[in-house]
Amino acid sequence: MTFLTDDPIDQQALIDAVLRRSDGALALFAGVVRDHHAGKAVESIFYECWRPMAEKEMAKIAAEVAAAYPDAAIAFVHRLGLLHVGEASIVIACASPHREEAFSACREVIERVKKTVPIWKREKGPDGEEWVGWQGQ
Amino acid sequence: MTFLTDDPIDQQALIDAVLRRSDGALALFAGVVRDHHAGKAVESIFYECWRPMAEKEMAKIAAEVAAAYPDAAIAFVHRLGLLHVGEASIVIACASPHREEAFSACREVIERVKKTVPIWKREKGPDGEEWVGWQGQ
Amino acid sequence: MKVRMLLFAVLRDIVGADEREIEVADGVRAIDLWNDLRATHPRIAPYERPPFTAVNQDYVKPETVLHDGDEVAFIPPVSGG
Amino acid sequence: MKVRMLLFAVLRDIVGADEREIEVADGVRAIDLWNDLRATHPRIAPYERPPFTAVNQDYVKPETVLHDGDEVAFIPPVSGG
Repeated sequence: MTFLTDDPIDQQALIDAVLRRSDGALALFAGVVRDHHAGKAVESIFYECWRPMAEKEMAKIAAEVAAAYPDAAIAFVHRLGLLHVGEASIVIACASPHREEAFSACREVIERVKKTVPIWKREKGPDGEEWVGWQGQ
Repeated sequence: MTFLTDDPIDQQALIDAVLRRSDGALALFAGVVRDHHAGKAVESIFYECWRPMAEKEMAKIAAEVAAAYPDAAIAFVHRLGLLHVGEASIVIACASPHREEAFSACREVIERVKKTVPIWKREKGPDGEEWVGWQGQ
Repeated sequence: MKVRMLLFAVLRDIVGADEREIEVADGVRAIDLWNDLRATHPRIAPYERPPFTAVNQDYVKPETVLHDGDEVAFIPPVSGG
Repeated sequence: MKVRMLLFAVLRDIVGADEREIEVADGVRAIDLWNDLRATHPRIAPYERPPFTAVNQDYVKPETVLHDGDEVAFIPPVSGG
Protein backbone atom coordinates (compact mmCIF):
# COMPACT_ATOMS: atom_id res chain seq x y z
CA MET A 1 0.00 0.00 0.00
CA THR A 2 1.19 3.55 -0.72
CA PHE A 3 0.91 5.59 2.46
CA LEU A 4 2.55 8.82 1.35
CA THR A 5 2.00 11.02 -1.67
CA ASP A 6 3.17 14.39 -2.92
CA ASP A 7 0.02 14.83 -5.02
CA PRO A 8 -3.64 15.54 -4.23
CA ILE A 9 -5.19 12.45 -2.65
CA ASP A 10 -7.43 10.36 -4.89
CA GLN A 11 -10.33 9.62 -2.57
CA GLN A 12 -12.17 7.40 -5.02
CA ALA A 13 -9.09 5.21 -5.49
CA LEU A 14 -9.02 4.59 -1.74
CA ILE A 15 -12.70 3.70 -1.72
CA ASP A 16 -12.23 1.36 -4.68
CA ALA A 17 -9.28 -0.24 -2.89
CA VAL A 18 -11.30 -1.18 0.18
CA LEU A 19 -14.89 -1.81 -0.90
CA ARG A 20 -15.68 -5.49 -1.45
CA ARG A 21 -18.96 -7.03 -2.57
CA SER A 22 -19.50 -8.23 0.98
CA ASP A 23 -19.28 -4.74 2.50
CA GLY A 24 -22.38 -2.87 3.60
CA ALA A 25 -20.59 0.07 5.17
CA LEU A 26 -17.92 2.53 4.15
CA ALA A 27 -16.50 5.08 6.57
CA LEU A 28 -14.19 7.74 5.25
CA PHE A 29 -12.26 10.42 7.08
CA ALA A 30 -10.41 13.34 5.58
CA GLY A 31 -8.18 15.71 7.48
CA VAL A 32 -8.37 19.07 5.76
CA VAL A 33 -6.27 22.24 5.99
CA ARG A 34 -8.43 24.80 7.77
CA ASP A 35 -8.15 28.55 7.78
CA HIS A 36 -7.34 28.94 11.47
CA HIS A 37 -5.44 27.31 14.31
CA ALA A 38 -5.05 28.37 17.92
CA GLY A 39 -6.64 31.72 17.17
CA LYS A 40 -4.40 32.52 14.20
CA ALA A 41 -5.28 32.72 10.51
CA VAL A 42 -3.76 29.97 8.37
CA GLU A 43 -3.19 30.19 4.62
CA SER A 44 -1.25 27.02 3.99
CA ILE A 45 0.53 24.18 5.74
CA PHE A 46 3.77 22.53 4.74
CA TYR A 47 3.91 18.87 5.74
CA GLU A 48 7.37 17.48 6.36
CA CYS A 49 7.96 13.79 6.86
CA TRP A 50 10.64 11.29 7.72
CA ARG A 51 9.61 8.98 4.94
CA PRO A 52 11.13 5.59 5.80
CA MET A 53 9.99 5.66 9.41
CA ALA A 54 6.60 7.17 8.52
CA GLU A 55 5.98 4.37 6.05
CA LYS A 56 7.00 1.82 8.63
CA GLU A 57 4.72 3.34 11.29
CA MET A 58 1.80 3.60 8.87
CA ALA A 59 2.21 -0.03 7.80
CA LYS A 60 2.24 -0.97 11.49
CA ILE A 61 -0.94 1.01 12.10
CA ALA A 62 -2.62 -0.61 9.10
CA ALA A 63 -1.68 -4.08 10.31
CA GLU A 64 -2.68 -3.47 13.92
CA VAL A 65 -6.02 -1.87 13.13
CA ALA A 66 -6.77 -4.64 10.62
CA ALA A 67 -6.02 -7.18 13.35
CA ALA A 68 -8.27 -5.35 15.80
CA TYR A 69 -11.11 -5.19 13.23
CA PRO A 70 -10.69 -8.33 11.17
CA ASP A 71 -13.80 -7.74 9.05
CA ALA A 72 -12.66 -4.29 7.94
CA ALA A 73 -10.61 -3.38 4.87
CA ILE A 74 -8.45 -0.32 5.44
CA ALA A 75 -6.58 2.13 3.22
CA PHE A 76 -5.11 5.51 3.99
CA VAL A 77 -2.76 8.05 2.48
CA HIS A 78 -1.07 11.14 3.90
CA ARG A 79 -0.11 13.94 1.59
CA LEU A 80 3.17 15.84 1.98
CA GLY A 81 4.45 19.22 0.88
CA LEU A 82 2.55 22.48 0.59
CA LEU A 83 -1.24 22.33 1.03
CA HIS A 84 -3.71 25.18 0.97
CA VAL A 85 -6.96 25.69 2.87
CA GLY A 86 -9.55 23.11 1.85
CA GLU A 87 -7.05 20.49 0.66
CA ALA A 88 -6.97 17.07 2.31
CA SER A 89 -3.79 16.13 4.16
CA ILE A 90 -4.96 12.62 4.97
CA VAL A 91 -7.77 10.40 3.72
CA ILE A 92 -8.71 7.15 5.42
CA ALA A 93 -11.21 4.68 3.95
CA CYS A 94 -12.55 1.69 5.87
CA ALA A 95 -15.10 -0.77 4.53
CA SER A 96 -16.78 -3.55 6.45
CA PRO A 97 -19.89 -5.71 6.24
CA HIS A 98 -21.31 -3.68 9.15
CA ARG A 99 -20.94 -0.02 10.09
CA GLU A 100 -19.67 -0.44 13.64
CA GLU A 101 -16.33 -1.82 12.51
CA ALA A 102 -15.99 0.60 9.61
CA PHE A 103 -16.44 3.64 11.88
CA SER A 104 -14.23 2.25 14.65
CA ALA A 105 -11.39 1.24 12.35
CA CYS A 106 -11.47 4.64 10.64
CA ARG A 107 -11.36 6.47 13.95
CA GLU A 108 -8.58 4.25 15.26
CA VAL A 109 -6.39 4.92 12.24
CA ILE A 110 -6.56 8.71 12.51
CA GLU A 111 -5.92 8.64 16.28
CA ARG A 112 -2.84 6.49 15.82
CA VAL A 113 -1.49 8.45 12.87
CA LYS A 114 -1.66 11.62 14.93
CA LYS A 115 0.24 10.00 17.78
CA THR A 116 3.14 8.20 16.18
CA VAL A 117 3.74 8.92 12.49
CA PRO A 118 6.75 11.21 12.05
CA ILE A 119 5.08 13.99 10.08
CA TRP A 120 5.28 17.62 11.13
CA LYS A 121 3.47 20.69 9.94
CA ARG A 122 4.64 24.26 9.49
CA GLU A 123 1.74 26.68 9.27
CA LYS A 124 1.87 29.82 7.19
CA GLY A 125 -0.40 32.75 7.89
CA PRO A 126 -0.42 36.50 7.39
CA ASP A 127 2.05 36.89 10.29
CA GLY A 128 4.59 34.38 9.04
CA GLU A 129 5.43 30.73 9.35
CA GLU A 130 5.90 28.42 12.31
CA TRP A 131 6.13 24.78 13.31
CA VAL A 132 3.02 23.55 15.03
CA GLY A 133 3.25 22.22 18.57
CA TRP A 134 6.62 21.85 20.25
CA GLN A 135 9.05 24.53 19.19
CA GLY A 136 11.77 24.45 21.79
CA GLN A 137 12.10 27.62 23.83
CA MET B 1 -31.72 20.13 1.45
CA THR B 2 -32.64 17.19 -0.80
CA PHE B 3 -32.82 14.04 1.30
CA LEU B 4 -34.14 11.57 -1.25
CA THR B 5 -33.04 10.73 -4.75
CA ASP B 6 -33.86 8.17 -7.42
CA ASP B 7 -30.41 8.51 -8.95
CA PRO B 8 -26.92 7.40 -7.94
CA ILE B 9 -25.75 9.57 -5.03
CA ASP B 10 -23.25 12.29 -5.85
CA GLN B 11 -20.80 11.94 -2.98
CA GLN B 12 -18.65 14.89 -4.02
CA ALA B 13 -21.68 17.18 -4.08
CA LEU B 14 -22.38 16.29 -0.45
CA ILE B 15 -18.78 16.97 0.53
CA ASP B 16 -18.85 20.31 -1.30
CA ALA B 17 -22.11 21.16 0.46
CA VAL B 18 -20.64 20.76 3.94
CA LEU B 19 -16.95 21.63 3.81
CA ARG B 20 -16.20 25.19 4.89
CA ARG B 21 -12.83 26.94 5.03
CA SER B 22 -12.93 26.62 8.80
CA ASP B 23 -13.27 22.82 8.76
CA GLY B 24 -10.35 20.58 9.51
CA ALA B 25 -12.26 17.31 9.48
CA LEU B 26 -14.63 15.55 7.14
CA ALA B 27 -16.36 12.31 8.09
CA LEU B 28 -18.33 10.46 5.46
CA PHE B 29 -20.42 7.35 5.74
CA ALA B 30 -21.91 5.33 2.91
CA GLY B 31 -24.34 2.47 3.32
CA VAL B 32 -23.76 0.06 0.46
CA VAL B 33 -25.74 -2.87 -0.92
CA ARG B 34 -23.80 -5.99 0.02
CA ASP B 35 -23.96 -9.45 -1.50
CA HIS B 36 -25.34 -11.24 1.55
CA HIS B 37 -27.73 -10.80 4.46
CA ALA B 38 -28.67 -13.20 7.22
CA GLY B 39 -26.87 -16.03 5.48
CA LYS B 40 -28.54 -15.49 2.10
CA ALA B 41 -27.07 -14.25 -1.15
CA VAL B 42 -28.32 -10.82 -2.25
CA GLU B 43 -28.27 -9.52 -5.82
CA SER B 44 -30.19 -6.30 -5.45
CA ILE B 45 -32.32 -4.33 -3.03
CA PHE B 46 -35.42 -2.33 -3.81
CA TYR B 47 -35.86 0.65 -1.48
CA GLU B 48 -39.40 1.81 -0.93
CA CYS B 49 -40.18 5.01 0.88
CA TRP B 50 -43.05 7.04 2.25
CA ARG B 51 -41.67 10.22 0.80
CA PRO B 52 -43.43 13.04 2.67
CA MET B 53 -42.89 11.52 6.09
CA ALA B 54 -39.35 10.36 5.23
CA GLU B 55 -38.45 13.90 4.21
CA LYS B 56 -39.96 15.25 7.39
CA GLU B 57 -38.08 12.72 9.55
CA MET B 58 -34.82 13.36 7.75
CA ALA B 59 -35.18 17.12 8.16
CA LYS B 60 -35.82 16.54 11.86
CA ILE B 61 -32.72 14.37 12.14
CA ALA B 62 -30.64 16.98 10.34
CA ALA B 63 -31.89 19.72 12.66
CA GLU B 64 -31.48 17.71 15.85
CA VAL B 65 -28.00 16.42 15.04
CA ALA B 66 -26.95 19.94 14.00
CA ALA B 67 -28.22 21.21 17.34
CA ALA B 68 -26.33 18.48 19.22
CA TYR B 69 -23.12 19.24 17.28
CA PRO B 70 -23.29 22.97 16.60
CA ASP B 71 -19.86 23.18 14.95
CA ALA B 72 -20.71 20.50 12.42
CA ALA B 73 -22.18 20.93 8.94
CA ILE B 74 -24.29 17.98 7.88
CA ALA B 75 -25.68 16.68 4.59
CA PHE B 76 -27.14 13.31 3.71
CA VAL B 77 -29.12 11.67 0.95
CA HIS B 78 -30.92 8.33 0.74
CA ARG B 79 -31.37 6.69 -2.63
CA LEU B 80 -34.61 4.90 -3.56
CA GLY B 81 -35.57 2.28 -6.10
CA LEU B 82 -33.54 -0.68 -7.34
CA LEU B 83 -29.88 -0.83 -6.27
CA HIS B 84 -27.33 -3.51 -7.04
CA VAL B 85 -24.44 -4.84 -4.99
CA GLY B 86 -21.79 -2.14 -4.47
CA GLU B 87 -24.16 0.80 -4.91
CA ALA B 88 -24.63 3.32 -2.09
CA SER B 89 -28.10 3.55 -0.56
CA ILE B 90 -27.20 6.41 1.76
CA VAL B 91 -24.31 8.85 1.98
CA ILE B 92 -23.78 11.14 4.96
CA ALA B 93 -21.16 13.89 5.00
CA CYS B 94 -20.26 15.83 8.15
CA ALA B 95 -17.62 18.53 8.33
CA SER B 96 -16.35 20.25 11.44
CA PRO B 97 -13.32 22.21 12.62
CA HIS B 98 -12.32 19.14 14.68
CA ARG B 99 -12.71 15.43 14.01
CA GLU B 100 -14.57 14.46 17.17
CA GLU B 101 -17.73 16.30 16.14
CA ALA B 102 -17.52 15.23 12.51
CA PHE B 103 -17.34 11.53 13.45
CA SER B 104 -20.02 11.78 16.12
CA ALA B 105 -22.48 13.72 13.99
CA CYS B 106 -22.02 11.28 11.10
CA ARG B 107 -22.58 8.28 13.34
CA GLU B 108 -25.61 9.89 14.96
CA VAL B 109 -27.25 10.55 11.59
CA ILE B 110 -27.01 6.95 10.39
CA GLU B 111 -28.24 5.54 13.71
CA ARG B 112 -31.28 7.82 13.62
CA VAL B 113 -32.06 7.21 9.97
CA LYS B 114 -32.10 3.49 10.62
CA LYS B 115 -34.49 3.94 13.51
CA THR B 116 -37.15 6.32 12.30
CA VAL B 117 -37.12 7.11 8.58
CA PRO B 118 -39.93 5.26 6.78
CA ILE B 119 -37.87 3.43 4.19
CA TRP B 120 -38.11 -0.31 3.65
CA LYS B 121 -36.01 -2.70 1.68
CA ARG B 122 -36.96 -5.74 -0.33
CA GLU B 123 -34.01 -7.99 -1.02
CA LYS B 124 -33.68 -10.03 -4.17
CA GLY B 125 -31.47 -13.09 -4.34
CA PRO B 126 -31.23 -16.35 -6.26
CA ASP B 127 -34.12 -17.75 -4.20
CA GLY B 128 -36.53 -14.90 -4.76
CA GLU B 129 -37.53 -11.63 -3.16
CA GLU B 130 -38.53 -10.67 0.34
CA TRP B 131 -39.04 -7.72 2.64
CA VAL B 132 -36.30 -7.33 5.22
CA GLY B 133 -37.13 -7.50 8.90
CA TRP B 134 -40.75 -7.71 10.02
CA GLN B 135 -42.86 -9.71 7.59
CA GLY B 136 -45.96 -10.56 9.54
CA GLN B 137 -46.49 -14.26 10.10
CA MET C 1 -66.28 11.11 10.24
CA LYS C 2 -63.72 9.99 7.66
CA VAL C 3 -60.07 9.05 8.02
CA ARG C 4 -57.52 7.86 5.53
CA MET C 5 -55.47 4.74 6.28
CA LEU C 6 -52.07 4.22 4.64
CA LEU C 7 -50.19 0.94 4.40
CA PHE C 8 -46.60 0.44 3.32
CA ALA C 9 -44.20 -2.20 2.15
CA VAL C 10 -44.95 -5.65 3.56
CA LEU C 11 -48.14 -4.42 5.24
CA ARG C 12 -49.43 -3.14 1.95
CA ASP C 13 -48.61 -6.47 0.34
CA ILE C 14 -50.35 -8.40 3.11
CA VAL C 15 -53.48 -6.28 3.05
CA GLY C 16 -53.44 -5.80 -0.70
CA ALA C 17 -54.07 -2.05 -0.60
CA ASP C 18 -51.91 0.99 -0.02
CA GLU C 19 -54.65 3.41 0.93
CA ARG C 20 -58.20 3.31 2.24
CA GLU C 21 -60.77 5.95 2.99
CA ILE C 22 -62.67 4.73 6.03
CA GLU C 23 -65.88 5.96 7.63
CA VAL C 24 -65.40 5.71 11.39
CA ALA C 25 -67.25 6.62 14.60
CA ASP C 26 -66.20 9.54 16.79
CA GLY C 27 -63.62 8.49 19.36
CA VAL C 28 -62.14 5.74 17.24
CA ARG C 29 -58.46 5.03 17.95
CA ALA C 30 -55.70 4.02 15.54
CA ILE C 31 -55.50 0.62 17.20
CA ASP C 32 -59.19 0.02 16.47
CA LEU C 33 -58.42 0.22 12.77
CA TRP C 34 -55.47 -2.11 13.29
CA ASN C 35 -57.74 -4.61 15.01
CA ASP C 36 -60.13 -4.46 12.07
CA LEU C 37 -57.22 -5.36 9.79
CA ARG C 38 -56.16 -8.22 12.05
CA ALA C 39 -59.64 -9.67 11.91
CA THR C 40 -59.40 -10.17 8.16
CA HIS C 41 -55.67 -10.80 7.60
CA PRO C 42 -54.24 -13.89 9.28
CA ARG C 43 -50.59 -12.87 8.75
CA ILE C 44 -51.02 -9.90 11.07
CA ALA C 45 -53.65 -11.43 13.34
CA PRO C 46 -51.06 -12.43 16.00
CA TYR C 47 -49.87 -8.81 16.39
CA GLU C 48 -51.85 -7.05 19.10
CA ARG C 49 -50.11 -3.80 18.27
CA PRO C 50 -48.96 -2.46 14.90
CA PRO C 51 -45.18 -2.22 14.45
CA PHE C 52 -45.37 1.59 14.20
CA THR C 53 -48.23 4.03 13.89
CA ALA C 54 -48.14 7.56 12.48
CA VAL C 55 -50.94 10.08 12.47
CA ASN C 56 -50.55 12.97 10.07
CA GLN C 57 -46.90 11.97 9.59
CA ASP C 58 -45.93 11.90 13.24
CA TYR C 59 -45.19 8.73 15.14
CA VAL C 60 -47.82 8.21 17.84
CA LYS C 61 -49.06 5.54 20.22
CA PRO C 62 -51.62 3.26 18.61
CA GLU C 63 -54.12 4.30 21.31
CA THR C 64 -54.22 7.79 19.81
CA VAL C 65 -57.76 8.97 19.13
CA LEU C 66 -58.40 9.95 15.52
CA HIS C 67 -60.16 13.03 14.21
CA ASP C 68 -62.01 13.76 11.04
CA GLY C 69 -59.65 13.95 8.09
CA ASP C 70 -56.74 12.33 9.90
CA GLU C 71 -54.26 10.30 7.93
CA VAL C 72 -53.26 7.21 9.89
CA ALA C 73 -50.36 5.08 8.71
CA PHE C 74 -49.35 1.60 9.83
CA ILE C 75 -45.65 1.27 9.31
CA PRO C 76 -43.56 -1.91 9.26
CA PRO C 77 -40.21 -1.65 11.08
CA VAL C 78 -38.08 0.57 8.89
CA SER C 79 -34.98 -0.81 7.19
CA GLY C 80 -33.43 2.14 5.40
CA GLY C 81 -29.83 3.24 5.66
CA MET D 1 32.40 3.56 17.05
CA LYS D 2 30.27 5.70 14.77
CA VAL D 3 26.56 6.55 14.89
CA ARG D 4 24.41 8.71 12.68
CA MET D 5 22.17 11.36 14.29
CA LEU D 6 19.04 12.58 12.45
CA LEU D 7 17.12 15.76 13.25
CA PHE D 8 13.74 16.76 11.87
CA ALA D 9 11.46 19.74 11.50
CA VAL D 10 11.85 22.32 14.26
CA LEU D 11 14.79 20.42 15.81
CA ARG D 12 16.65 20.49 12.52
CA ASP D 13 15.99 24.21 12.26
CA ILE D 14 17.21 24.84 15.81
CA VAL D 15 20.38 22.80 15.42
CA GLY D 16 20.95 23.86 11.81
CA ALA D 17 21.66 20.34 10.52
CA ASP D 18 19.53 17.39 9.52
CA GLU D 19 22.18 14.71 9.86
CA ARG D 20 25.48 14.17 11.63
CA GLU D 21 27.98 11.36 11.68
CA ILE D 22 29.33 11.21 15.23
CA GLU D 23 32.28 9.33 16.69
CA VAL D 24 31.21 8.09 20.13
CA ALA D 25 32.56 5.94 22.95
CA ASP D 26 31.25 2.43 23.60
CA GLY D 27 28.23 2.44 25.92
CA VAL D 28 27.01 5.88 24.85
CA ARG D 29 23.24 6.35 25.20
CA ALA D 30 20.88 8.36 22.97
CA ILE D 31 20.33 10.82 25.78
CA ASP D 32 24.06 11.53 25.96
CA LEU D 33 23.89 12.85 22.39
CA TRP D 34 20.82 14.87 23.33
CA ASN D 35 22.71 16.40 26.24
CA ASP D 36 25.54 17.34 23.91
CA LEU D 37 23.00 19.17 21.72
CA ARG D 38 21.50 20.94 24.75
CA ALA D 39 24.92 22.21 25.76
CA THR D 40 25.27 24.16 22.52
CA HIS D 41 21.66 25.09 21.66
CA PRO D 42 19.88 27.34 24.18
CA ARG D 43 16.39 26.71 22.71
CA ILE D 44 16.54 23.07 23.71
CA ALA D 45 18.74 23.46 26.79
CA PRO D 46 15.72 23.43 29.18
CA TYR D 47 14.59 19.98 27.91
CA GLU D 48 16.18 17.24 29.99
CA ARG D 49 14.69 14.65 27.66
CA PRO D 50 14.13 14.81 23.90
CA PRO D 51 10.46 14.87 22.79
CA PHE D 52 10.84 11.47 21.09
CA THR D 53 13.77 9.25 20.29
CA ALA D 54 14.03 6.59 17.61
CA VAL D 55 16.90 4.17 17.05
CA ASN D 56 16.95 2.46 13.66
CA GLN D 57 13.39 3.69 13.03
CA ASP D 58 11.85 2.37 16.22
CA TYR D 59 10.72 4.56 19.07
CA VAL D 60 12.87 3.87 22.13
CA LYS D 61 13.64 5.33 25.55
CA PRO D 62 16.35 7.97 25.40
CA GLU D 63 18.41 5.88 27.84
CA THR D 64 18.86 3.26 25.12
CA VAL D 65 22.52 2.31 24.62
CA LEU D 66 23.77 2.83 21.06
CA HIS D 67 25.82 0.47 18.94
CA ASP D 68 28.18 0.98 16.05
CA GLY D 69 26.29 2.03 12.93
CA ASP D 70 23.06 2.93 14.74
CA GLU D 71 20.88 5.66 13.38
CA VAL D 72 19.48 7.74 16.24
CA ALA D 73 16.73 10.28 15.53
CA PHE D 74 15.46 13.06 17.76
CA ILE D 75 11.87 13.69 16.82
CA PRO D 76 9.71 16.69 17.71
CA PRO D 77 6.12 15.84 18.71
CA VAL D 78 4.44 14.75 15.51
CA SER D 79 1.62 16.81 14.00
CA GLY D 80 0.44 14.89 10.96
CA GLY D 81 -3.13 13.91 10.18
